[in-house]
Amino acid sequence: MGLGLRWLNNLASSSTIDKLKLRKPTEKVVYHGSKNGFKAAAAAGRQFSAKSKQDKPARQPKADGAGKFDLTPNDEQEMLIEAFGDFAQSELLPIATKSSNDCVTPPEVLKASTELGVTMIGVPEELGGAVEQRSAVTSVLISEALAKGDLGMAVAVLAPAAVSTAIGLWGDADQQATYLPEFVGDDVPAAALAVMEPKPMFDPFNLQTTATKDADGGYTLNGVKSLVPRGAEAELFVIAAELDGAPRMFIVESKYEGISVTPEPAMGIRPAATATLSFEGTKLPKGALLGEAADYTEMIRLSRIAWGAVTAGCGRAVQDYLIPYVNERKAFGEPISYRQAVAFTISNVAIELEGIRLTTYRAAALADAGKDFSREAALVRQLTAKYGMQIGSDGVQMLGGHGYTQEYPVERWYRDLRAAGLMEGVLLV
Amino acid sequence: MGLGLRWLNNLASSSTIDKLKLRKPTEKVVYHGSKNGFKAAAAAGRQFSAKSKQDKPARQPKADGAGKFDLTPNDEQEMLIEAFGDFAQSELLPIATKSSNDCVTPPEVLKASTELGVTMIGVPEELGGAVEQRSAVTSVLISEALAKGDLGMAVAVLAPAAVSTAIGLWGDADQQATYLPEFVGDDVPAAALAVMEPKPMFDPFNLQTTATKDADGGYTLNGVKSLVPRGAEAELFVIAAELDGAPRMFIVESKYEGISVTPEPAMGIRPAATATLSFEGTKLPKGALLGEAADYTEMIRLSRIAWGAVTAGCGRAVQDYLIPYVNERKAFGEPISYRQAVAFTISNVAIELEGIRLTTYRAAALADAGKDFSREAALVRQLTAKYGMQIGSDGVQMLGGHGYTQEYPVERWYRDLRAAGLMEGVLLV
Amino acid sequence: MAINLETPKKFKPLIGQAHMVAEELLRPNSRKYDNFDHEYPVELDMLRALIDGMEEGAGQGAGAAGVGQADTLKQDDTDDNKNGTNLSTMLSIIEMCWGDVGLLLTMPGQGLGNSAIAAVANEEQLKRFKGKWAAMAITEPEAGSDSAAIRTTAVKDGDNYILNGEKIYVTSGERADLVVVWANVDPSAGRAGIKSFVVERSNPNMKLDRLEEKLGIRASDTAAFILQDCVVHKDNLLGDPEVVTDKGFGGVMQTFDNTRPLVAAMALGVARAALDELRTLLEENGFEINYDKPAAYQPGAVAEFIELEADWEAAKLLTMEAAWMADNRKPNSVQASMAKAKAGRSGTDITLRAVKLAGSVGYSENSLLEKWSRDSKILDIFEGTQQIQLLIIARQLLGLSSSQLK
Amino acid sequence: MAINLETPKKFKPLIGQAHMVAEELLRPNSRKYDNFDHEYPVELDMLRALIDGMEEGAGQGAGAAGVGQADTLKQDDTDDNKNGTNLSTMLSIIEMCWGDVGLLLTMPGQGLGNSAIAAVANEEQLKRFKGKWAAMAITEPEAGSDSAAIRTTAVKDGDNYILNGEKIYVTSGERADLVVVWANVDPSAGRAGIKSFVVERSNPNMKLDRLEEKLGIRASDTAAFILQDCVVHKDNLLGDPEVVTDKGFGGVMQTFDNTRPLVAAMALGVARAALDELRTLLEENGFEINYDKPAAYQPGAVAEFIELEADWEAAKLLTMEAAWMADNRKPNSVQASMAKAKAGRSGTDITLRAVKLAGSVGYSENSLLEKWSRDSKILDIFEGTQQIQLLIIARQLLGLSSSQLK
Repeated sequence: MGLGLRWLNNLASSSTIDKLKLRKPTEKVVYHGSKNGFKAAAAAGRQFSAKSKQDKPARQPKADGAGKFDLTPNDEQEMLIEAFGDFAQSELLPIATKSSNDCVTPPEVLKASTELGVTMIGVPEELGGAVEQRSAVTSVLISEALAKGDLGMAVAVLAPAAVSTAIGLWGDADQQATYLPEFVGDDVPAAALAVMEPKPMFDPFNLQTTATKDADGGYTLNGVKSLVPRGAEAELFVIAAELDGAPRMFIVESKYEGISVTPEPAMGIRPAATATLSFEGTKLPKGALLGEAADYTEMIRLSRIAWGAVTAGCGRAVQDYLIPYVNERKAFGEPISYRQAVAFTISNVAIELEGIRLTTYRAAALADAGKDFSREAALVRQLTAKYGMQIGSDGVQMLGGHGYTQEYPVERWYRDLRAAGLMEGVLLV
Repeated sequence: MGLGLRWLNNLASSSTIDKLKLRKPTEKVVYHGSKNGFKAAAAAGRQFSAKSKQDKPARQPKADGAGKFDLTPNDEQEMLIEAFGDFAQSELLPIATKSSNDCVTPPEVLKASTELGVTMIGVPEELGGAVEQRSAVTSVLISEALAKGDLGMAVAVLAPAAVSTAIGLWGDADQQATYLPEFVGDDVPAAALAVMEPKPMFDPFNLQTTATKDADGGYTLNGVKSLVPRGAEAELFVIAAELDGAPRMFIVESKYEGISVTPEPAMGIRPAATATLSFEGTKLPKGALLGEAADYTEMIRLSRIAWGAVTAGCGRAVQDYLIPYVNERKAFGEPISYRQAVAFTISNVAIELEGIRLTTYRAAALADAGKDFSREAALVRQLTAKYGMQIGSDGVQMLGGHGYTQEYPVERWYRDLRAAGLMEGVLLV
Repeated sequence: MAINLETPKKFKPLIGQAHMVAEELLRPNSRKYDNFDHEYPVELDMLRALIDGMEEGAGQGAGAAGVGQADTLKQDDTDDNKNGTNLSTMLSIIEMCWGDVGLLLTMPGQGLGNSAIAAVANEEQLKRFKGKWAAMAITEPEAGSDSAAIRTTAVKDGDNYILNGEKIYVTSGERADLVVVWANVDPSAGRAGIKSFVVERSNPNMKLDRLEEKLGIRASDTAAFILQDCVVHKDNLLGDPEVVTDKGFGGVMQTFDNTRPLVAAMALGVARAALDELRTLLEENGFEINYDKPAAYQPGAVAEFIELEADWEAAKLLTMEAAWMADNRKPNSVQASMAKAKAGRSGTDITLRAVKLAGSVGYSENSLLEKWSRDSKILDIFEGTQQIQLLIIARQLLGLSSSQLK
Repeated sequence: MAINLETPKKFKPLIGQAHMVAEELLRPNSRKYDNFDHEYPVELDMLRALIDGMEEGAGQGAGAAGVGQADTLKQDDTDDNKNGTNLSTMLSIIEMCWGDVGLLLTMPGQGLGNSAIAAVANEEQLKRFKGKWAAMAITEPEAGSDSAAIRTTAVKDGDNYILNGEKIYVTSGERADLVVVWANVDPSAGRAGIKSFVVERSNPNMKLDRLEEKLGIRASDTAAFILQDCVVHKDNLLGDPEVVTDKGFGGVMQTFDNTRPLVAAMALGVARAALDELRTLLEENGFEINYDKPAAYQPGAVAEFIELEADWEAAKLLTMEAAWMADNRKPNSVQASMAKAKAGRSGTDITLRAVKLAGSVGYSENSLLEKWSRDSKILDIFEGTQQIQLLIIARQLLGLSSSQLK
């Protein structure tokens, strides 16, 4: 396994790396990388037009295990955890309240995340991608690290990566050549993977948004997508729509006719600037259909794992915040942590959080190993919905009245953690 | 409202009343009763043959409320609570472990319960019944009081009452004249209301047991009933079976051909001597069909309320046992009740138990008022299944290793409380 | 006379009116006043007039003010079983909070301070403060749920008391006419020294420090005050001025016993709103709620709906029980805390799970579901957190002191 | 090298064997030995021979005996990541308890005392006690979860110790060859004085007082002993005979860190049995388990099944993590307790809800579901209750002492 040369180049010239004091670990990885050899990256082009045509789509090889149980990230993963973790703590966390109230992630944050190569992770190396091997686990680790800083901004940052990952995984040669180079350049487009619809008890396998095949081989898209991150500024979408009775993915550029966007602020993940996207007779070109029918199912599963990952990250923020708080906060003359009801809440937060984390890792590792992970993805979703929210609610409860005010971060985590367990799409590992 | 003269007569000559020191409160009720006037009771007969033919079935008038919220039992109810409560504490509780291990309720216990008139509650007064007005609430109170002593023996004691109540509520004049007099005499038959079938995820509205109409106007019954209390000794059953696609009730005497009984001991309620009942081409006479199709639905609802009532009673036994135990039991030098985890468990037992109790009362009172109680019966069932078991499990947990042994009653309550929330039929209020 | 847990017939008109007010006046303003930087909700002034009229007419409270000492004056029951103002107020509050709990909390004249006044004021005070809107100031930055740890002091100075201290989480603190401030007249006496004082909002030495930006109930203002040599006339002390061991604090607790079922009712109202909305969404989307069918055969969403409804039902009946006991002057401290604990946690659970089931409809601001899931959380915190309620219940059931069960 | 949470390839033969043993030998005897008054399960002797063979062959334990100090001797890993005996034992135990946890607990030679010996015995002792079946005697009538409150005393007398005291809940106490008895050599030193002694079962002064009649795990005998001037040679003291403050008790805790994941594994095995049975029943009755469809659209029974399975999955991975950390000599006290807490409570919850869903099939003795729901409960109690686990976790995460967080 090795990191893409292009990505290291990117990093080396980035200001973020110095700010985060990441030069040392990065150089260590570069050393390892050179031992193992780098591969050259394809050139990048702009304007969503195929430049370097390939015969067949590029696919990242998947990581393979040694058949042993192991919870240790490899060197590259450790560096990525450190890089994105430091970024999240130093760049996201301090502005989280303001970003939530403003419903926006600042451009400089998005730019810095691009410099860190967030959208390059899912791109095959031949096309300039970041890592040699496809690894859902690596994406999980990055998502977790980002969400520990702020879940809403993590969604904003990761939204384009979901699109590049989707095209990397399921795009044909044309689609890859057209779109992927944009995600490895300096000016990565805002992009989003939109599955949700404004339908209660939403079922991603029973969509209201439809695509019909046109005589010219293209498609006509009709329907509404809900809670699309960065919907207003995004230039590119992967849209879930039903075609011939089956849910499928379509690549949709924002410049196509018949697309309208309305801001749709929500309870949480507000820095993701969620919006409603309406398609009224939107014409899609011939090559817009992304992947096979089975790929759609895989996408939903990978997405649920991704929501597990950000829940693990945000939940960890809650746990790490609560521990010193309950030790310092006094009531009845003693730290409230001396009370079993408080202490056991901490224990249970830790238990269920670790359960979410491990289950998410397992599902992602199974995906990387090319094994069936339908069961595991479902279990991640279940745990995320139940215990993710429980952790968010406990966070507020432990702080009592304080927890209900914006002076403390727990009210935000309460709002953000409700997203996990109900969202479909948006993120991908 | 007033108590039936016959019942008071029964009581006055009973030895149980003196043993339980109930003569005083009973006489108070007699005094009230005589102020309000008693009605004469019909004569009792034996051998399930109609003696005193009536033109139309007798129905107990229902209790009506004054339109005010009220949680106070009336005088009669208070006396019944006291009578059955004392009986449960002095006669059931002390022999509960042995009865559970032997899978039997001693005959003298069953006889004493008959003397207390348990099977007379649901019988209209014209037919010798106990109370002037039909009251599901009164049945709830009695069931609760009995189950506080022992749930398994409560089921054994209440099983014939479910049959007399069913026939009292839904029987036609012939059925009432044939069967009800048996339930107000001295030698009340063992009887059971059998709905359950040995089918996982059992749905009482989708029965495997079938009745087909014969040319002679009778019915042929086929199928298997599960967990029938006192199945081996019962002389009379009300059996749930599907007729023409709808679930219905049938009166079945044990002497009919083609009935076989196998003991079916279970996790709990073992003193009820549960059995499997098989019907192979069992011929039922013309008059066997009990009630209308809608009555079946009402029966299921009333039965779920009854299980709520016994859960409230048994849960109360747990609570009352735990409170002194955790105050006396010491660990780390102090009573374990000083620990929040223990104390809060007690609080939550009390909260959820009171929730079950009040919800059960409300559902029963609605039934008495002749109002729709489908929603309320469903909510009782939900709470019973969830929190009833939680209370049973907490009971063992609070005693730790002790709780796991038969030296303490909590292991029995754990086993018994699992019945509530899964059983259908058997009991009726 | 019979066991009956239905809404009393005589309260039905009042409750119907409350529901109409909620539907016509509160709900339509819910989203508008959910912003941080809104003005005072002017619609409420009209409502105040309306509610005053309702109370005159029905003799039962629709807000928090009605409960307490003065209740039984309005009793028209002649038999032993009273259905009084505690019950009617609690039931009305469910309806109002079905409309909007934030707006209810900032209802002019219906502050928690009004409850305190109603509970312990003397005749003269009752008259003098009649018609005024009174907020309640208990919590301090370092105290949290620990009401006994109040550090605000009140020092006797001739006919006056001089108050010094800091108060936070004063609901309607900015808007009310009066603030009932809890302070200790004799810190050496511990909790026995805690008394409540009615302070005019206009008192210049009770300075508004800030307004909180909150997770929910944003229509209601939550103020922090600093009292600096704040002079209050001794006639504004509520209850007995003497420091009698464990008596002063009893008054505090008495207020709580009366107000906890009301906060429970608030949680019930918000949760009912979410359940009603969820039911509508389920039915509109082809789910049938069949109460007879076993949960195993229901669609998961319906099974979950019934599970939530069951918790709601238990919480509601516990709350009715607590209010009914208060009406009948039965000691209801355990029941009041059981109601608050169950309604508080169920309210949060129900509203959050309604959001989850409703998906993006629930999570976005396009419906009120997400707002209710934010509003509900405070109801498991203020007037004693979940944990405090469980402590109160356990101490009473187990017969333990606060030093034994901490 | 990659993050991977699957069963290690090299353990698959062992686990497969364990599953076969469970299916062919344990399950068929489950109901038979669930009676109170059964004889010693003779089938187990054959099993003992079989397991001894398996262990010789695979170099990994299938029972509780294998974990602890001696583990790494068997390590055949050459890289940094060890998958050793803790992990393999834990995974085998899941399979065995899928068969029958009561029978596993009474497996000859696989007592918890064997774990204690493996963890702290010296070479000579390891050799001397090899092949013996050792039970563990910690609990006393008044102590419960409070291991530190052990009152049994061991008084040095020349080359011997004289033990006096009472022990309860000794699993396999009647049947084992040895009993590891915990006693205090210096009560004045508190928990530091606690040492463990290997007592021959045949010692006449360790008298069997009674066998418990239990809710579940009835195949296993649970004994109570009275030690009256019970003489034990000093060479039978395990670990350091010196009383060093907080050291002796550390040995106790070390044993627990190793055995907690094993008890968690027992809970996982029983729960897996219930889940497998429930899945079969669901599928036989026309329910389809579709992992992709949202829970809202699944039948309630399926939604509940997936909910239970998710808790099981979390508990299993927590347990694997704890065992893997032990294999890799990482301090795993928090993880061991998290595994035990989650597996213990989930095991009870899963088995009880499986009974509920299965109706009379679950509740009657016609299936094993009801038995599993009785068996599982002990696994949330022994080797430290749920509450003790939460205490251990909280103390470590919060950095609190046992006097701060009691």
